[in-house]
Amino acid sequence: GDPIRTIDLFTRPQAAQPQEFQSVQLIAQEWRKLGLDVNVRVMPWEQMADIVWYQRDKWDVTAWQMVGRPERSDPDEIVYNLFHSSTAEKGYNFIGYSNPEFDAVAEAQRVEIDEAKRKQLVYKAQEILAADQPNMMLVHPKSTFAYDKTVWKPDSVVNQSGIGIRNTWTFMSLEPLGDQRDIIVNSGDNVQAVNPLYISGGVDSWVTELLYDRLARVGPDGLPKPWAAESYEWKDDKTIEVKLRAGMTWHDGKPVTVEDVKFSFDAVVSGEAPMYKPFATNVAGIDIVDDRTLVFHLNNPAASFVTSSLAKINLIPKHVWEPVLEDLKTKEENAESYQEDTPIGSGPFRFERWLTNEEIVLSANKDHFNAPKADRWILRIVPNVEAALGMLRSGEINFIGEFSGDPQVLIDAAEADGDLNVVSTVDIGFRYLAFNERRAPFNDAAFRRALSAAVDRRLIVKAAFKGFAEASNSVVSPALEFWHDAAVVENFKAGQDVAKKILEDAGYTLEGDRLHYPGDQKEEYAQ
Amino acid sequence: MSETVIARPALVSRLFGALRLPINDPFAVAGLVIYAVFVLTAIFADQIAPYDPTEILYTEEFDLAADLRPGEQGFVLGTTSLGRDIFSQIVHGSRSALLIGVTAAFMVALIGSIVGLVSGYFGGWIDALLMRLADIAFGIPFLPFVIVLAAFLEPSIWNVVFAMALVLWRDTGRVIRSQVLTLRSRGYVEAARVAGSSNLKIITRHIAPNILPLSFLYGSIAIGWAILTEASISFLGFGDPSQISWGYMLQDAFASQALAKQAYYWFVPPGICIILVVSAGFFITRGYENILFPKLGR
Amino acid sequence: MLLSVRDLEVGYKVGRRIIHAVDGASFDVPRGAIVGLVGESGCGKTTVARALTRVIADNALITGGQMVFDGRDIAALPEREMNRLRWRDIAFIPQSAMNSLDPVYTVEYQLNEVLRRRGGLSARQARMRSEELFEMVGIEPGRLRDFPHQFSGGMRQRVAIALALALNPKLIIADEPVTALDVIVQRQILDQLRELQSQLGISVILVTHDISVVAYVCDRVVVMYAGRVAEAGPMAATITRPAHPYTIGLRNAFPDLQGAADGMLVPIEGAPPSLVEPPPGCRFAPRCPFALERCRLEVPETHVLADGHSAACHRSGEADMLRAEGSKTQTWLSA
Amino acid sequence: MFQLKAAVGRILQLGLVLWAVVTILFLMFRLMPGNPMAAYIDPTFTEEQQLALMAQFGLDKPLWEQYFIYLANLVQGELGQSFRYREPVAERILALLPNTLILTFTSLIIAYVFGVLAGAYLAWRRGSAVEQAAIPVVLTTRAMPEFWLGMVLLAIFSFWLGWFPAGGTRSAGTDHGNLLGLYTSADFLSHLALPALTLAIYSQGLPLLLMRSNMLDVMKEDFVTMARIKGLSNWTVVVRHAARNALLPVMTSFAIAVGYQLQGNVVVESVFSWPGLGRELVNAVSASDYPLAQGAFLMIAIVVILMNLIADLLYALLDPRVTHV
Amino acid sequence: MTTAGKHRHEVFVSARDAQLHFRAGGALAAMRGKSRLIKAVDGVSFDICRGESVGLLGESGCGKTSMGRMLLKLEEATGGAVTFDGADLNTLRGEALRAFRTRAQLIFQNPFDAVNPRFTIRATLAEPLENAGVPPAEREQRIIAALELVRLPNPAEFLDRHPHQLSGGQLQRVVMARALILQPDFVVADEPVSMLDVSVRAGVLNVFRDVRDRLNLTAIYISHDLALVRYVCERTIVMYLGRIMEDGPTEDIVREPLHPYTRALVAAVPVPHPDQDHAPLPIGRGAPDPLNPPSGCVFRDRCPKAHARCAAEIPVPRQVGTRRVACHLYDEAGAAAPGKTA
Ligand SMILES: Nc1ncnc2c1ncn2[C@@H]1O[C@H](COP(=O)(O)OP(=O)(O)OP(=O)(O)O)[C@@H](O)[C@H]1O
Ligand SMILES: Nc1ncnc2c1ncn2[C@@H]1O[C@H](COP(=O)(O)OP(=O)(O)OP(=O)(O)O)[C@@H](O)[C@H]1O
Ligand SMILES: NC(=[NH2+])NCCC[C@H](N)C(=O)O
Ligand SMILES: [Mg+2]
Ligand SMILES: [Mg+2]
Repeated sequence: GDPIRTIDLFTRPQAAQPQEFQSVQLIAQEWRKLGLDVNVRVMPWEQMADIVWYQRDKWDVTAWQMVGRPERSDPDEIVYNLFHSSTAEKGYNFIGYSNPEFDAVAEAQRVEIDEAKRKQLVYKAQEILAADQPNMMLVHPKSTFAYDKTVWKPDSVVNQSGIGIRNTWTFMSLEPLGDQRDIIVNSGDNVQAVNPLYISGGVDSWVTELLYDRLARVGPDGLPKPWAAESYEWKDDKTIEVKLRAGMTWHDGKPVTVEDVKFSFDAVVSGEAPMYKPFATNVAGIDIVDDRTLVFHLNNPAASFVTSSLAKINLIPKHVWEPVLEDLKTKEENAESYQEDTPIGSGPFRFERWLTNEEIVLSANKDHFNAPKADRWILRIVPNVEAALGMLRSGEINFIGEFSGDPQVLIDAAEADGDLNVVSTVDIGFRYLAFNERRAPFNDAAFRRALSAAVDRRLIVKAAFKGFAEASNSVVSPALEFWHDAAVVENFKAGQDVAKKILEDAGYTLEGDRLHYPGDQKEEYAQ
Repeated sequence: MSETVIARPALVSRLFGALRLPINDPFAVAGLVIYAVFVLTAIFADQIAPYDPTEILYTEEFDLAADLRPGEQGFVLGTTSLGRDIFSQIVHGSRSALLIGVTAAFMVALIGSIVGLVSGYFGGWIDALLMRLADIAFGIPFLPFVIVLAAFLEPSIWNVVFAMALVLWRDTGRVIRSQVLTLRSRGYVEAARVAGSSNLKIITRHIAPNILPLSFLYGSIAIGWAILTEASISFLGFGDPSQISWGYMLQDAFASQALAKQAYYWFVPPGICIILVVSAGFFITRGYENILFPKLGR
Repeated sequence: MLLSVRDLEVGYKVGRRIIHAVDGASFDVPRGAIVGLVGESGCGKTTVARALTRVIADNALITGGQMVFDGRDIAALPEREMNRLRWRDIAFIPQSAMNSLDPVYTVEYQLNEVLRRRGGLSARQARMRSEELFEMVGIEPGRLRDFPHQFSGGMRQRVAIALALALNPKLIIADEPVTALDVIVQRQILDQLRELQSQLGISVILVTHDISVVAYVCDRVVVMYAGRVAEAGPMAATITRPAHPYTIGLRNAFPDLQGAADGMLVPIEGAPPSLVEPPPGCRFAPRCPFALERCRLEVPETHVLADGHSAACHRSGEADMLRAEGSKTQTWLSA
Repeated sequence: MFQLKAAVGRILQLGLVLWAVVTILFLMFRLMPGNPMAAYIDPTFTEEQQLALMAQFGLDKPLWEQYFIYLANLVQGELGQSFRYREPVAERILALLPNTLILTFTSLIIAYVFGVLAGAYLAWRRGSAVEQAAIPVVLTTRAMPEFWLGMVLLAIFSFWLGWFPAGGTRSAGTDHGNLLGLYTSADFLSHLALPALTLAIYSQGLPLLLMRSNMLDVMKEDFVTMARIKGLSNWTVVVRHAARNALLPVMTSFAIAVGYQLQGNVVVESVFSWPGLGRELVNAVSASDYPLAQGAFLMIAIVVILMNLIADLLYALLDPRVTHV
Repeated sequence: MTTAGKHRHEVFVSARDAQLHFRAGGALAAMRGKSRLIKAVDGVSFDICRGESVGLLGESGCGKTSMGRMLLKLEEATGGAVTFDGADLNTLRGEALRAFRTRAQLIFQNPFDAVNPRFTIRATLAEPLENAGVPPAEREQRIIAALELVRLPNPAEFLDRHPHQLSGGQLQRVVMARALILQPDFVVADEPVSMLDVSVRAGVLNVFRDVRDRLNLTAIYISHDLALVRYVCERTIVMYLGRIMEDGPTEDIVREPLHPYTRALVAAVPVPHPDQDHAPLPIGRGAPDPLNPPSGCVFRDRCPKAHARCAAEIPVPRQVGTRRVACHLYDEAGAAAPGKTA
């Protein structure tokens, strides 16, 4: 057939994503050995997203990332949204993967409330994906954080499975050892908004999780547990009863009521909070039973409901938001553009002050049922990693909330310093290369398998992630021990010869140095 | 042709004469020498550099050859965190520097000179138009402009050149225009008009040679600007990683925390190269400092 | 004598060469007289004038001679002493008043500066004196607050004169004070200068290249050529009965509005000699129609012709013949 | 009267330049291929949601209409809504501008005070060994990439010596009441020190070299010679006459330098985590937040243009020879 | 109209109410109506006959240079008409303009400025020849001829020299040679000797007179030095603030100036004689301000004889004897004939 065109491979800039960038360089180097012409194109995420999401037939391969959010502790979101054919046209399945067999498994696991059975379905899904290689899974990175152990009692640090030590649990439980009672955390990114109805930047969620309570929270073990709800109970596979914790108050002193809870879920689907809407669309209705009890009726059975809805929707005070939402209904803007001067939640921390692009100060809510031991939680915006490390050592910050640099540097620094503790945790999230299945040759599973096999993941782990990652062949992280199918990773064979063999078997030919399509297949996408 | 009986001095020395290069000044000579060294390095980069600057290298044990100190495993200046040879990058960086520097200088000098010549010589509405354009160009903050361009276009070292060509002719243009204004009323220019010379002839024969040193001067300042700008753009992450430049190297070093790793061998050499090349330009122009700092300091 | 200059030598260092701009010049300035210093461009007039203030170019050096001013040799005076002398005793009027006035200060400020810092006057006294000075030079005192650029060329020159007069100096050195001006303004300034000088009894050295100007205002004249004094004497005598061929030639080359309408102007062919390596003998010899072999070899001495009139020419004894021959056009064309 | 009219004319001209810059900016951002909001629309959004979002930012209208709306809003001081922060651009910019200005002015004032003094000194000591050594050093400071210098200073003075904090405008969680309280606090000043020093080191070269060469020129002027002939003291001659005149262009270059510095800040703000306009611009550009990027760019352009005007006015003010603007 | 020409009375160059106004302040100021008008030449009329040489006299800034440049079409007249050999300069374009450029030439004031320092003398002189399409082979010979014409000794020696290697007098002759090399009919000399040393001036002036006679040039000689004008020109036009004050035979003007301004001008010229008139000038102090000229007669604010009428009415030039005078003193023709007002 024709020679295969030059493959465009997208990555974000090195400055923003050094590991991704390095991985792509390595991969490109390996692929070239197969006889492919690879062109690495570097662009900021926003530009990349524009093409990948909205010009779905215009790209070949892109490096991509799924970040580890607590609600992703349930495999449903990843398994279904990313690969179900129904989301191929508009939704998250931007790679255009379509496999009826997989669709069936993905649909089945959603509604299966029996955990053991569901586990089998999730395993099956992982196996299908491993065989099809719609994505080239690279690694589950390890999130590496550090804190000053002379300031915070090491025992009081909570390492949340798949998330790491920078989590709400830690911030609530950190126990000061001396006079410094403020948790000072860094972030490289600016805070975009502090808004319970808007899913904005990643950093923003650190703040909202502390300010707002949810009915449930994903616990340190990765499983949801009751939070603002004293308890919840499945009445049947479409009904769940929730009992609100007694004595909770909003930061302005007013009591938290079941009305507020119902309002919070209604607000999300009101059309004023498009980002949150998907997390509550399955709710058909909420009945208030008494002043502590509510019943949620679902449209469809949903195994992940507690994790992705109860543990996701922020509880907001009706007396604050009702007039706001009323007002917004008449306007072009929605609630996502609305920024309260002083956000009012019921969470373990209260909002104090926000200095644009510099810091956010929260103070401990001593009235909370799980009141923090620290006095304040201060987020500092430090775009320069080097400076963040310097600040940690000088005490300007005492908790590394984000470290985009080389983790080894952090470990070395901790060693040199003696006052620092560094903790690495395998992430729920993962890095991968997405193949555009809409376009030849990526519509050929064999070709994808070959490309995937061409790169030994250990190389990526070692060279790009400096060892701070776990090689992966599954979208379900080993951090989610219960769901993770270790076999698909173990059975994955990689190496140039493996790749070449697959290609050969599939009929691809090497003419000169250049890989050609099998048979008389024509190149359709050459520019 | 009886006019050409006497031998003319060689073209090169005539050009140097025309540019009034201050070759007596020791600094200027130092500057020229630095330029010469870098130009040679750039030309013979492939021969000098032991590796491809973007190639990911492995050690003898087939580990990634990352973060090696100078001398280790035979890497003269060590390797980067991504396993590239620093020395080869430095050598190849001179190419980008030269390419960016020289083209930017050329564009700035060329466009600025043409604008200045046309505006100053013809005056009237042409002048008014061009000077209004210059005002607008003066209103455009340069670095932000480059950043925006770099974000819009594919990352490439040419963005800097392009932006400089779009914006930075203004300085050269204005200064040359005012120079042309005084030249235009010089007796010999007037004399050429009385003698029936065409505008083109007057501009090329009588005026342009006089502003050549100024163009050259602004050109050499532009070299510095271009290299520094490219470095800043790279630092901010809008650079082109496939084209190794010193600015990119610095960015790479800082992003990879060379500072914390105390990898001085990594971030010092490109810094020094930039400083050397940029100051070489300044050293040369120092000879012209009166032209360099006319009454308004831009 | 207020000032006696003897064998003054001033050189400029340019690279490794020395320009002997003034090379043994001698002349006198009597008290209360206006002495014209004339000569071709580059003959060293300004150099002499500046040497008298001892504020000379960075690369200049006074290498010899005396300048006895009021009994003291300026050339040998320590800098502190000299500085005390400046402006109080010796004032200066430069050629271009525009450039000599500081553009960022009002003229009042500049007068004050001299009056108070150098003259020790109080603010009140200084103001009164400023007004007085402005009236003296014929400018409305109301304009004291103006900046230099707000004055016309002639007025600026008057301001410069007022500045020079501020401390009642004994000697004013005026370096081509009217060259840049129009005939009418020039005449007015010269009238003014003459009037003030005679009123105040000041001595003036007036540097110019225009014999007419000298003839109009000067009492004495010193003619310089290539760094040396060619001829010096009372104005009338020197102009009507020049004894040095250069002066004679200069006279011929000058148009005369009162002269015959068809009178021919006669140039002195050639150009002044290089001051780096001046010719060994008389410096005018290469252009002199009367030059003898001796003139090219021997430096002529200064011969006194009459009371206060002297010329540095080997043939000054034959002055009458020189004048007669020199007035003929033919003499100069054949040179 | 004449002055006033001329000033009005100058301002009109300024408006024209500003309009041109605004237009260039608008076109630059709008003529980009692709949906400007792509990065902000989640693929899970329904069609209506996406359209609603576009409508919210006025992106559903034809380009020319957007342009006129943009202009009309600008005239009212409306810079639009940031895509990323979903808040009025003007608000964000106003929150950051003071930080940027204070950094700019502090560093430039340091640079100019030092540069002018050192420049005058070097002119006075012309040809001496000090001068011979100083000039290349000064030229070298201008050749250093600012971020490089900043990182090196950061490493030395903050990481190694621990004399200064590594970033931000104040210690975590401190509250100084109002802006004045903040800007006069020792805490703020210690945070300001390193970034200001970095910029100052880079900027001092211009006033220094400018002052020096002006001094050398002015020293050759007749009025300086005259001041000597007047027997004025050396101090009076050098300071009152030479330096005073040499200072004029340096002063006006200050205004222009403010404009230039403002753009150079971008890099230093990133190094020292300084919450300023430059960093915001870079963020906005890389996040395709066009309204914000446009606003920040425009704000910098306005300051640049304004500073050019001030330079002109300053010159007219300081130099009595210039009678009209 | 009489002109005291000894040559054919054929009008060669003429100005009719010619004006040259400059806007000070640039294009933008003009757009705002803010510019101020400098009337460098403001309504002058005269005729110059073929072969005549006319001196243009007046103090600095009165518009002499502007007038000369206008006559050479280096500036376009902003009003009135200037004709050259019957052709209106304002409408001269293309080929006719080129022809004009070979026929009318300018001799510059400052020889050091008038030749390109980068050019050799040969290149300087070759430029007009090139433009006129003279074949290269002929050029050398014509260059030599031109230099001989201006009496530069050993012309061949100078050809490869650069201007700085020549003395001022030599250079001024080169400038003159360049003006004459195309054998023009009309030459404007703008203060050609004012930058030269006294001792060499005379030589250049003599060459000028000589060449003018030999080539039968029509010449305009601009100067503020009456003595020089007298040496070169038989007729003199006296200007003040862009207007003609007096116009007539030079000798008559020197002997008996009529206009009060001319009178002051003549009286102000110093002469190289010890005994000369030291009487104060019959003229007020102050300088003419081209931006704010007085109403009526532009000279009235300095004129000792100014009366009410001078402020009200612009005097028109009238024939008074051999001359034309623009002064209200001579309003009734002949009332103040020469001699009566002296
Ligand atoms: N600073 C200087 N360095 C070198 N040479 C100088 C300097 N100043 C003057 N000269 C030279 O010294 C000589 C005398 O110059 P000076 O200025 O005294 O002449 P002048 O008689 O005043 O001439 P002019 O009439 O042109 O003013 C000239 O040859 C001049 O070129
Ligand atoms: N290009 C110009 N733009 C504006 N004003 C001008 C221009 N050229 C001349 N002027 C003005 O016109 C007036 C006449 O100038 P012009 O040069 O003709 O005078 P001039 O008699 O030749 O003077 P000078 O004797 O000083 O050479 C002056 O006020 C001058 O400032
Ligand atoms: N840097 C980013 N903005 N990354 C976004 C990752 C987007 C992806 N949809 C996720 O939620 O995981
Ligand atoms: Mg002199
Ligand atoms: Mg003139």
